[in-house]
Amino acid sequence: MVEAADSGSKPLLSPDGIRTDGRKIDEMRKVKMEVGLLKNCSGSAYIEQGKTKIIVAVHGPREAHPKHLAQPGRAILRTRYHMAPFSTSDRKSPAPSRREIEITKVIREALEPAVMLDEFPKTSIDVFIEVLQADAGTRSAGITAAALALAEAGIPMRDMVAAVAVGKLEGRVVMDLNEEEDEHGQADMPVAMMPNVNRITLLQLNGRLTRAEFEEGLSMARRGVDQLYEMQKQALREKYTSSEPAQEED
Amino acid sequence: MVEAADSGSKPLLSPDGIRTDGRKIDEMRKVKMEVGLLKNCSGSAYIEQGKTKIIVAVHGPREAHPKHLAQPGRAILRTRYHMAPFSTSDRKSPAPSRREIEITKVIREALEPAVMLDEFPKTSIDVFIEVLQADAGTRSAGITAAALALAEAGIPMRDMVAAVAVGKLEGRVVMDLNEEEDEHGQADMPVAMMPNVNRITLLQLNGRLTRAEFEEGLSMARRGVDQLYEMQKQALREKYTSSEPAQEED
Amino acid sequence: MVEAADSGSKPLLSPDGIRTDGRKIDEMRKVKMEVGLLKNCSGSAYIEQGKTKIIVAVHGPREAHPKHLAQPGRAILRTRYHMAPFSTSDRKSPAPSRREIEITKVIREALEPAVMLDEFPKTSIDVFIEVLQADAGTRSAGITAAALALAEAGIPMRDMVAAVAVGKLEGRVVMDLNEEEDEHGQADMPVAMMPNVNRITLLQLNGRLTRAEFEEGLSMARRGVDQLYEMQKQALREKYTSSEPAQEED
Amino acid sequence: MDSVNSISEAASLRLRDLNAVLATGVREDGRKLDEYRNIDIKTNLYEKADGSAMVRIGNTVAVAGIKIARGAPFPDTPNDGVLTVSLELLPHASPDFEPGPPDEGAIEMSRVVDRGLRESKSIKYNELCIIPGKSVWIIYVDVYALDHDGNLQDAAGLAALAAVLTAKLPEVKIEGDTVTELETKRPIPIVETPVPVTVAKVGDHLLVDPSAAEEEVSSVRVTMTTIESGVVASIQKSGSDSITMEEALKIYDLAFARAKEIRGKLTAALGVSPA
Amino acid sequence: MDSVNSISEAASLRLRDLNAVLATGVREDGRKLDEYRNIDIKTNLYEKADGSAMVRIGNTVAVAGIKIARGAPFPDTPNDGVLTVSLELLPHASPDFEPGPPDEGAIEMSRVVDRGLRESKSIKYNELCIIPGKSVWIIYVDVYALDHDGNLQDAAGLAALAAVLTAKLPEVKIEGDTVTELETKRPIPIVETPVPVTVAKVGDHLLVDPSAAEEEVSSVRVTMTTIESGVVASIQKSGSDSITMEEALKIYDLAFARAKEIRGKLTAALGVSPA
Amino acid sequence: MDSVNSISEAASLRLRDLNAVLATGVREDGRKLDEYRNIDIKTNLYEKADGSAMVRIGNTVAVAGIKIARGAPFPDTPNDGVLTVSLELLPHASPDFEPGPPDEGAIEMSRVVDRGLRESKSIKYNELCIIPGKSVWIIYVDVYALDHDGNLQDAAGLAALAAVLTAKLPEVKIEGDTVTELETKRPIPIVETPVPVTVAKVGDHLLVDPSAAEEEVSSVRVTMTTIESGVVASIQKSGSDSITMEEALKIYDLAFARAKEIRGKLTAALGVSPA
Repeated sequence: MVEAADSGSKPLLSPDGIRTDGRKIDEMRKVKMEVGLLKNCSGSAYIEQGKTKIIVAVHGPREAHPKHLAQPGRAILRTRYHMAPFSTSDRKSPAPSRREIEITKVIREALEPAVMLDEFPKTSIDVFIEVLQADAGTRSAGITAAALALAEAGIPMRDMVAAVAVGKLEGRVVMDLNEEEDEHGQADMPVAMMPNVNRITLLQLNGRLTRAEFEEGLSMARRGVDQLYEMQKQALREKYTSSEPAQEED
Repeated sequence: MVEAADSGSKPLLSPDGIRTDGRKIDEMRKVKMEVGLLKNCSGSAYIEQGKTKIIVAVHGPREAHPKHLAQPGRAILRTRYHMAPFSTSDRKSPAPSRREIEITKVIREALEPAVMLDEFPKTSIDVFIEVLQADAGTRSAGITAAALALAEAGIPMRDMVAAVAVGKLEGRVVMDLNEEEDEHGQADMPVAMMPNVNRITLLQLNGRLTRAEFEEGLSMARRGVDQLYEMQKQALREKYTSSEPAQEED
Repeated sequence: MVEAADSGSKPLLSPDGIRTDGRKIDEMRKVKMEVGLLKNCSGSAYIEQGKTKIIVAVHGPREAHPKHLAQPGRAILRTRYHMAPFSTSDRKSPAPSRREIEITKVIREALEPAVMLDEFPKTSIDVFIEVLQADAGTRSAGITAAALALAEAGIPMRDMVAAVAVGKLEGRVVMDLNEEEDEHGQADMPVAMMPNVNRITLLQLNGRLTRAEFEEGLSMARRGVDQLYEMQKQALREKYTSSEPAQEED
Repeated sequence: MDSVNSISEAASLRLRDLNAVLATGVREDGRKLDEYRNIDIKTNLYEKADGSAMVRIGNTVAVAGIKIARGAPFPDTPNDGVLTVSLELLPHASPDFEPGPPDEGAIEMSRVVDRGLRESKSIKYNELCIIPGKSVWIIYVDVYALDHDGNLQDAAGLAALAAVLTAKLPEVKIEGDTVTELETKRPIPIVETPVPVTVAKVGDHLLVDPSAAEEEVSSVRVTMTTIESGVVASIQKSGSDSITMEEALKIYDLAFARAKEIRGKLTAALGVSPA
Repeated sequence: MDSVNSISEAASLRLRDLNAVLATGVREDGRKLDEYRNIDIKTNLYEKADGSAMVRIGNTVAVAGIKIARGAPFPDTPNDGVLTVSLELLPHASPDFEPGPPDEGAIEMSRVVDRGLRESKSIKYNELCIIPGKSVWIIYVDVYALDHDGNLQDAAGLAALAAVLTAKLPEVKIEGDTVTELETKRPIPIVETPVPVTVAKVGDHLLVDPSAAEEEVSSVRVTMTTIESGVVASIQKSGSDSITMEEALKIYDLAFARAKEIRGKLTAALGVSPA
Repeated sequence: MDSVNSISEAASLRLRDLNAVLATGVREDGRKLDEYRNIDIKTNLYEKADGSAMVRIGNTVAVAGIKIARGAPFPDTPNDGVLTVSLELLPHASPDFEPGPPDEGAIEMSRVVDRGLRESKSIKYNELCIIPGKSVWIIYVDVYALDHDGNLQDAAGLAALAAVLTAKLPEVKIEGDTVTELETKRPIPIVETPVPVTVAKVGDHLLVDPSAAEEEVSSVRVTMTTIESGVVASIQKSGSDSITMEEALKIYDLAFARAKEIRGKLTAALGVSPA
């Protein structure tokens, strides 16, 4: 918050393209993924992306509740994106904010194209995304982890889903904003994609991009999604080759 | 609001019976009514009474929702009286106030005697009254417009309903208070009537009236209702003789 | 509230074991019980314990509402503990506080062991406890009165239930705290018991007790429950021998 | 025919029978059509409240408790104290009442109690000012319907009135912006006694102070609050039916006459009357 | 095959038919695929609001009202005014809308309107500061969806924009910490015109400004808000389907072209353009 | 016979079987009746929190995060800091948990955690005072139940305790009424270690640290929080059954013995003990 007052005086990108946390323009933050750490749900995943820390659980397919929500020909997908009161600089009220309600919706719509809902008529598949620490990119990291948790729950999917936010700093398009960059940068564009079928399932933008920057941002997001997809596959492999329960924290 | 402090020093009625907006004691404000301006409902009406501006829509008869509200032998009439946040001097919170909840009830009970609910068993007839600008007399203008919208929706009625508030200024009974008169006057009595069967369907009073003033107020309201009823008939005629869509605003 | 600041300087117990309101260590406050004063419910009771004043009504057994709450093999017991806005030193908001929600639960669980719920399948037995004046010991007095109201409603019970809070003042275990003692004392332990089967149905503690004090507190509560049980029986006798309606207030 | 809108078929059969009985001039409980039930009033029931009253009308009971606190005035009335009335239909009062936030009917009832006290202007709000624009007395009136055998509206209104008439607020010492509450107390400044009386219409008959059984088959009730001089200060028509202008005037006459009697009982019971 | 996730079987039959029709390049209402409906804009409808506008797109109508008040800035932007957008889908607008607190869809819609105005940085928030860190102008924009025949998102966004463009706030005199509002007024400082355009995907086709019938069978909509220079300031993909990168870019091109036309109409209708 | 009140018929059959097994002194998971599961404690997980801890008891997991802020004290304790405990049963933890505001059970659980920390008076609230009557430290403890295999109450209580024991608050410089937070930090002043232990009754048996399967057939649980000296600072009986006075005392003995062991593990894991 201290940076807010004098953000103008501190460039977010050095002349030779180095960001305040030492990353290069197209470099993602350090990412850690783990699958299956929770025992009383159908599937779970934990992700750290920089200082952003998120835990996701999936319950279902199970009887839809309340019953009138059940659809005859397919499962319904329910999501919840929520931030812990201790996840932010100032304590966040536990009541869902309008922002959390919107993100809950766009995350659901980012996952729905991939989940084969017609295989489980009348049921509900519930995805709960809890942000334990927020340092920008929580919706995209939440989607990446949610797809992992769905996979562990054995829900059939057309494709994986992974997501990353690209942004603009000092006129340059960059990969995976951290919180300082998100607050003082010029644009923030989260993008979720299905990596194999090459389709966008979430697309939002806050900020100012020219057409060329928009196009460059989409391409950079595509590269980020590819990197995350490789990590997702690796995390699932580790889960199924290890007999030891995973450790979610060091 | 500025007037509040020195209201004592400014008479609301001149010695020769002229009010601050130039009207005579038994003179109604300028009224404008239009029917059928909204396209995605069963019926609609717009009313301006002085600076009070209200839009009403009717949906139904339609399946009652939630179902347990349905009555075997008749329709239920649902109403909602609500004020837009920008309708008042200070922004109004959009959450329904206790005042709006009470007015919703008395408006419903002002319309119910006229609507032939037993013709549509198990259904719901929904009347939505939105105050876009409030300058006193909103509940009475809302009733007048609601009856028009019900008529356009083709709901059979025993009689029309029209309403006006009478009041007391400087000891005299007067017709159709405006906001300044309502705030600083001595009494405010909204009255709704069915003009042909000559019966009162809404009656409230805030303020101080003697028995004689009460009786005079009822008679004056009766005259106001007659005027409004003529305008209601004219507005419906215009709707059905015109093939052009009505314009709700100049 | 004035006492709070200098509570250290004012002993709650004199060297010869006399409390600030003149009571001895094991002396209960004055208790008054009356049964059957409300006419439009299945059973009712009123209790005064010191300045604590509570009125309880029971409705049922009756159809459980909403229906999905009904249990095939037994009645459900619903309770509500609530404090009147005027019952406390500062006005209490009428919305149920977290404290009231917790007390509602522990009171229900204090009554459930005694009520023969399996005699009334699919029904609901509803116990409403309203604190009209709060001066400590409201949950225990509420339980004592609730058991009376259940008895008047003709609900079969395995045993009566009565409750009292014991506490600790200046290192001594004492009977039935009043508000000043509750606020500035060292411990508060409400206990509900079924007097004939000698079993504890509510047990809570706030404060600091050694094992010996805990044991002594339980024994003192047992003696308090015995006294209250005698008064309960007397109140029920009065109800059924008197043809006059009881007076709930002098 | 208008009157069947909001009442059930069973009730409408009962209404036909009742209408015939009422034509004889006597009600099911033996009262005449314009007769009020017995009223019992007790005050000062709760030491922690700044005022309290319990009113019993037959088997209908309401309780009111008052808490007084200092607070800021409304910006448009900087010299006036504030009155706040809330009402809860306690689940004790009837198998039909559920606990929870007040429904439409309870909100209407509390607002009618509120307007009865407020619109009469019988309370001198300017005498509740402590420091103009900054600090005034706020009077919270919380009313509980405790036992429901009809006409809770009047029971609630009378309980609120009796509680206000017997409540006490502290005298204060003001030094600059510092307000100190003294030990001495004074009554709430109220100069008239606004008494609510409810009249129900059952069939063609106007019934004063309806019982629960009468309310069940009635489709209109009118509550009028009048003061000593005959001035009517608040009216509320409630229910899904209509009345004629003649009925409105007849209700006024009934309400004023009954209020006069009730005012006498109130003064006798409380040993106080407005200043 | 992805596109049937969230639409019913009936709708999916309708979608098959419609897809064939759209292949001819003409929509059910006669429009071309990239054609916007007629737009009608009125402003200054409500004297008590500090700004207001009604926008009609075909038979879709939205109204926006603005109230301006002084208040404290957010701690992290002590020199900036505050913009607050709320949106209600009035039950008037459609048989499918129920009164009550906004649901997920209405919240998303209002946040997209909000970001369209905010993220473009077209409003000079620092010129809404009165006393740094203490007092700023708060601009409440309340939007009502009044009649729903599709594309409420754009109608709401344009109504909000037109209301902001024509709203007035008082000049002030500042002496120490005392702020006096003067009689003279000035416009909200806005230097660009961020115009939202929504494109729906129906089958394989991109349809500009979808009607209600088209929305029913569409499973993705994208709203892009662009300014004069071609900069896109806000994007929202909504709906349970996916798009390709090529479609994203094509939507940008459609949105920018249509926004240019709409901006012309807006300037003509309002007689104002950003400072 | 009392014990069947609130458990289903299936559960009551399971209870009969389990009762026989427990008579042998061994539980389904191999533990002795008075044996606690393995406990794992991690702290300082979240840099943005002022303190945090994760506690695992078998497959039960709870997380606690602490935020510390300056605020006003309660009027009746002007010299004391404030502790605020909230608890959410995350839907992650069990298929039976729904998101939304806490229900009765979650509220009870959070209040038991709160009283365990508060009523022991182990935290020196007066050392959390900054300016008497004006400014004190407010300690928000937010607890999440993350994985539910029984005895969430103890997991939540231990996570809250471990978070408090390792949390840090800033030193301050006070000049007049101006408070400046310094870079240096100090621990929350806590002088004892109040440890909660829950004992469930299943049939005639008292089981320490019940698993989810055991809780399902148990109709009473008692949580006792004890400190080093053996003083019990908080008790909560939960569930629709009764206990004898002898059982109450036996539960105290079990709780004190297990708390002593847990206190050792806590000190070892955290490398801290109360000042």
